[in-house]
Amino acid sequence: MRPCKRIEIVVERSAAERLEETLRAAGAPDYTLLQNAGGSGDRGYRRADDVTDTDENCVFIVALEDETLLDKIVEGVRPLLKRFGGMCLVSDAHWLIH
Amino acid sequence: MRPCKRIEIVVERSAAERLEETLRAAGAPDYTLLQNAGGSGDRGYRRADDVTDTDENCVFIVALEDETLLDKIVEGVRPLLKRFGGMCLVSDAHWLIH
Amino acid sequence: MRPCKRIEIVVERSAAERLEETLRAAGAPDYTLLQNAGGSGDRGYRRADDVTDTDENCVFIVALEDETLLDKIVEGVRPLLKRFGGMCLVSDAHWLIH
Amino acid sequence: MSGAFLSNLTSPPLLFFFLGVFATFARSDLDVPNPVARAISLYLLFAIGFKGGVALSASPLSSDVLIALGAALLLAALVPVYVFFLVTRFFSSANAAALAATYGSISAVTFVTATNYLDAVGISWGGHFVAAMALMEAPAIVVGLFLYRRAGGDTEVSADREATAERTTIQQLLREAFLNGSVVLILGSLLIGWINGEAGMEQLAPLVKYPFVGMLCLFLLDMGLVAARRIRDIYDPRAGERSVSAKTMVALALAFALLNGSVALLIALLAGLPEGDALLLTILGASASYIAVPAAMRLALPSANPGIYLTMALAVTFPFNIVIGIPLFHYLIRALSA
Amino acid sequence: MSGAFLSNLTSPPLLFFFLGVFATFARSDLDVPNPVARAISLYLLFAIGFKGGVALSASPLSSDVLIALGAALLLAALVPVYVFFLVTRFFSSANAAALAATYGSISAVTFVTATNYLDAVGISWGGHFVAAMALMEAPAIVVGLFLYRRAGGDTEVSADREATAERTTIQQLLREAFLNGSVVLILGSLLIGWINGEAGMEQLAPLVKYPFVGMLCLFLLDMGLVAARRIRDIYDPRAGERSVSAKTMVALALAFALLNGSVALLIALLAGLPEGDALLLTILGASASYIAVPAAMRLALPSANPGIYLTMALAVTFPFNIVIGIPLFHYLIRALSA
Amino acid sequence: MSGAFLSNLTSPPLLFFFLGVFATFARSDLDVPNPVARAISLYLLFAIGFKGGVALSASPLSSDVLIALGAALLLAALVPVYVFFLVTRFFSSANAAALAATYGSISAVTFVTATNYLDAVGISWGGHFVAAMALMEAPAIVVGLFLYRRAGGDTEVSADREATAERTTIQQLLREAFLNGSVVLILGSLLIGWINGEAGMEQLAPLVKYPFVGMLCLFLLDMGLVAARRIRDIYDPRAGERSVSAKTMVALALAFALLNGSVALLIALLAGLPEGDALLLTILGASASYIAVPAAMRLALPSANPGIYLTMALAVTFPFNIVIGIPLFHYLIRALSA
Ligand SMILES: Nc1ncnc2c1ncn2[C@@H]1O[C@H](COP(=O)(O)O)[C@@H](O)[C@H]1O
Ligand SMILES: Nc1ncnc2c1ncn2[C@@H]1O[C@H](COP(=O)(O)O)[C@@H](O)[C@H]1O
Ligand SMILES: Nc1ncnc2c1ncn2[C@@H]1O[C@H](COP(=O)(O)O)[C@@H](O)[C@H]1O
Ligand code: NA
Ligand code: NA
Ligand code: NA
Repeated sequence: MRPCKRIEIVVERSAAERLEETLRAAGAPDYTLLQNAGGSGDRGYRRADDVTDTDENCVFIVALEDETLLDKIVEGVRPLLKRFGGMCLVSDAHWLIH
Repeated sequence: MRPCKRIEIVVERSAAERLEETLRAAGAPDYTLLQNAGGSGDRGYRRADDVTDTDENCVFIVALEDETLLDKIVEGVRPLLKRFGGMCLVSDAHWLIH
Repeated sequence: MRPCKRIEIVVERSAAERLEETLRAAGAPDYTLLQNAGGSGDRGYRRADDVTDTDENCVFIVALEDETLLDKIVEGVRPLLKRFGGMCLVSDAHWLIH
Repeated sequence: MSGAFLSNLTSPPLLFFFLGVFATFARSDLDVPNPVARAISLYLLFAIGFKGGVALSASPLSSDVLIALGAALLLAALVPVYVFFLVTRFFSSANAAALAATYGSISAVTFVTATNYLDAVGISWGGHFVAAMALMEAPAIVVGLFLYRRAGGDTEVSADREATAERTTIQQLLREAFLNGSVVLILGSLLIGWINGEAGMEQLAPLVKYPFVGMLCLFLLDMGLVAARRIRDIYDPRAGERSVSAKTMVALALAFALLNGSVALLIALLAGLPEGDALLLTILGASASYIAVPAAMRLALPSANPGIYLTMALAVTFPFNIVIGIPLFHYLIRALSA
Repeated sequence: MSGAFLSNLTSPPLLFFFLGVFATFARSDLDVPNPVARAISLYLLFAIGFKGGVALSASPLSSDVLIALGAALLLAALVPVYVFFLVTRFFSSANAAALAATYGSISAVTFVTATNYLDAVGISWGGHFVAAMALMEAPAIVVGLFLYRRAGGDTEVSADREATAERTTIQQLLREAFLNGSVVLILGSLLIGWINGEAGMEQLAPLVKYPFVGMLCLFLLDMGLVAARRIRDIYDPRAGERSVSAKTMVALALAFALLNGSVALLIALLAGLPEGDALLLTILGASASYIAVPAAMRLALPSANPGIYLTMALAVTFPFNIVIGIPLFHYLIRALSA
Repeated sequence: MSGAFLSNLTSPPLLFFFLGVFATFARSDLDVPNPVARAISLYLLFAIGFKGGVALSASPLSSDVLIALGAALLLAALVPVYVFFLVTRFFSSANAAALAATYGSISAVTFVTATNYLDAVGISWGGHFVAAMALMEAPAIVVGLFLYRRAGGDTEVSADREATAERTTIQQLLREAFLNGSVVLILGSLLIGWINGEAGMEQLAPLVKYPFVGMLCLFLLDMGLVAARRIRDIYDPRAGERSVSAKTMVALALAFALLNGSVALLIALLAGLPEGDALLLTILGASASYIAVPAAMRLALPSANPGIYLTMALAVTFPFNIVIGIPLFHYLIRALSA
């Protein structure tokens, strides 16, 4: 198992495609995506059970082995979060290499 | 990026609203909520694909910058877990400030 | 709160049942399961919004107190990931005992 | 008897239920997505409610209605009491209370299947029984919890109190029970159907009336899948630590269907209900709740084990009622009222 | 007036809307799963589009059609302009622009409810108004953003530019607006209905025509749940930091429904539209978008607060229009055209 | 020819398919929620199965039925063999086997669209072809894997063995294939329709018969969205590392539709099937599986690349068949049987 960074990004649905491109551009194209998340933050309450589909978050999970990419990702993600809100957490993990 | 605690709480759907209040009361109103989770634990198997909707878990993710709140949250969450079962994990992470 | 390992495994839907058995066999029957995840990896793009339901990932979250089980789990999971692809991350966490 | 019995067995809804059971035991991956299953059950409540309301609007509110509702409430209050005392020897008082509530309450789909059976054999039934059904969902929950507290469950409850800042008081629970989603939808649709009457039915029939049997087929297909899964789970190593044996659970689930059905049948005859209504009251008595009550129990009695009460209601009592119970009780009613 | 008003109030769709509102305020757990709600709204757009297309195929494309479309576009361009200037005093220019777009655009379900009202009272309406509705969804978005930039929102936008590599240019936005999912589905279904005409309707009527009212009931049930939740949220401590008071929001939302409706009514009369069409244009003016526009605003004006524009459109303007607006404007049209 | 061809092109189902394709390429956000898409496909299988069963109950089981089923099985066993050998030069043996299984199996929606085409042009077809379709879903999977192992895929498989404790033995696979959810639902509904006959149809027609075309429209709308997305993915940089060029994939997918269709047509003529049945067998041959087979391949041949076999079946062969294949083969059948 190799040490890696676990990046967890929460953005609203409408920014998901954009985040995906940002990740690819930063050289980290791989991710796992959980859709239909709700939540609560500075921009208030998100229910994710509305007819109006604007109230939904997505959670991206990225495992990053090459930690040198981290800064690039962070710099790409920051403006997105500034603009759309959301959250980005980075933590240490170990990756089971198969 | 500032150090923070990442709290991950799994409770069953029927306790979600209550947990939300607990978090707010503890001064940590922000969270991300993943619904429609299944699982398996002391209380057995949860399928989350039933007509009877009682078999479903929720996953709350809370990023907590002010670590002094942690104890308060934990004390609020513990009775809920005692009562409804579930799980609460706390780990270290770094929060991308935007 | 006791120290524990947080194991996060992403596999495609069709391997979920198998992974579940692997976990039980390894003596870690408890998990939380998030279905209907999408993602992108070596095997390309997974949309999880298709009529064909083969394009879907699952995320297993396992909190493991008895770290001696870790190797057993890892050895059980590795062939699955080899075969079906996916990802397994292990990180340190603290478990709120209730 | 055997005639009605067979034609029930081979009716499309029943056959689709069997198809679901077969698919599960054959380990087929046939599956109805969860939101779809919920949508169909919303549809069934919406449709049966509206149909009942329209039927009610046709006949002036007579004393029959009050008698029927009275009989229903009596039944809902009576059943949980004896169920509780009958099972306390087998189960913890929490599980006993949960079972009392489960069997005191009703299964809307069993009721719907019974109305469909009556329509098929051409026997009329009173729209007010839809109201009776809705009224029977909640009371047993309250009775069950009352018995539980009397039996010394208080400590746990006061513990709750602290833990959850008084959130589960009896009043609160009553509200939760009577405002349960399905109760609100049924009674609401009933009221709306009653207000709009035949004119309303003309507008909604293409949705609430004509496709009804077909939707019931789809829902019973899913119920077959779900019930069979739970049956399988009982005999699953994973369920090894279960406190009671599978045999006990199955036996009790069948016994309660028969016992409660018989009690209801007696009440129906004493109340002098006509054939169709008598069958509906009987099947309401025999049926057990696997949606409203478990949801409430999770909140009020989390120490009770859904693997017991939910499984008994869903995997044993429900199939028994729709397959054997309905024609059997119909036969008895005919025999006794003859 | 009060006759039509009452019969509208007690029509099944409205009553189901009230049922949803009641369920929320009574804190019932009644809920329509999200994918199901979206499916029903897809159905309504598909059905109304196809119906409109078939109606259109019956009558040859005359100048009336062009007049109607012209009036609709005029309305969609006019409303956001004055809305923007009326609200800049209360709101940041971002919020003002979002409100302008919201009220300049339309609510398909309000339109559908109005057509259902007309069918119920037996007044004919032109299928081309379905096209008019679809055409009105997008323009206000562009107008709103234009006003926003004129008002000096540029910095934020150029910031966008860097942040997102030119992704939200005006052209891009136009595309996003006109290719919005519901617009595409409505216009597509309209075209297909128009191509297939009555023959096509014969094939699809059992899905797009007969169950229509029933589906509308189910959707309005959900809209009642959703609208009431948002109303509750306004008065929720959690929403404490909101920049404007609940009172202001409610007052403005009602004022705009009445003002925009009146402007539309005027245009309808000047254009000499027949009774049914006049009501449709009026209600399109009075209605506000809570699906297409919020989705676009999230992308183009994330600094605008959905808690304001989405809540006003969904929780106040929408209920007002379907409950009071439709019969009220119908009454006015009759009075004025008499 | 061109007449039938055009009227097929402009039929509502096809036009909604094009609408879906257009929406995707225009980058509209039009989307059908996943559980809803699955619900509609469950509906189509349920409806076609029941319809076929009822049709079957009308005509006594004759030798025609056996001939048809025999021809279908022959086809399902023959196609994968030559497909495998034709493609091994382009692909790894794993991918070759997956393609063999994919094209040997069938697409239920293509079949349904063909029945709808026949109903539209007023040509009768045999209900037993629904059974034939169901029977053709699974065999190709087994043939494909057999060929794969013969071609020396064993090592990988024995690797499986260890990795998964013998879980994917041939027997196991057969079971998985024949008990695949859609097979069970189709055959189950067929059986139930056959048991209940016309009487059953009277009850279920408002769900399984009348709204059928409309539901097919909605499903093809979604298929259009999905197929176009995959087409786009082929030409997507992300897919850069793909082992075969997009051109090769498209060419092969078209070639197989034509070749397999022609083989099936030949068999149909030799078996002397009537016009409608001949078209159904032909289209079953020409169609490829994008649900059952990919699901099985993921388990049995995870080293095969769905980006190849799934994309070819879903994004190229399926659209070709419903748009051009059906009327084209119909034309050929007429020409040849004349
Ligand atoms: N402290 C937090 N912990 C977990 N999730 C958060 C937190 N803050 C924000 N989020 C998520 O990010 C979304 C947008 O946040 P915001 O832009 O602050 O409204 C929220 O709806 C939450 O899902
Ligand atoms: N060790 C664990 N790892 C991950 N999830 C768990 C664990 N234990 C419990 N859970 C989750 O918490 C839910 C309730 O747990 P329990 O109360 O133990 O039945 C389970 O259904 C799981 O989703
Ligand atoms: N680096 C990564 N970070 C997050 N998720 C990943 C990563 N690599 C793979 N995955 C997940 O695992 C699934 C299968 O991976 P693969 O076998 O590499 O295609 C992908 O669809 C993703 O959901
Ligand atoms: Na009962
Ligand atoms: Na408007
Ligand atoms: Na084929």
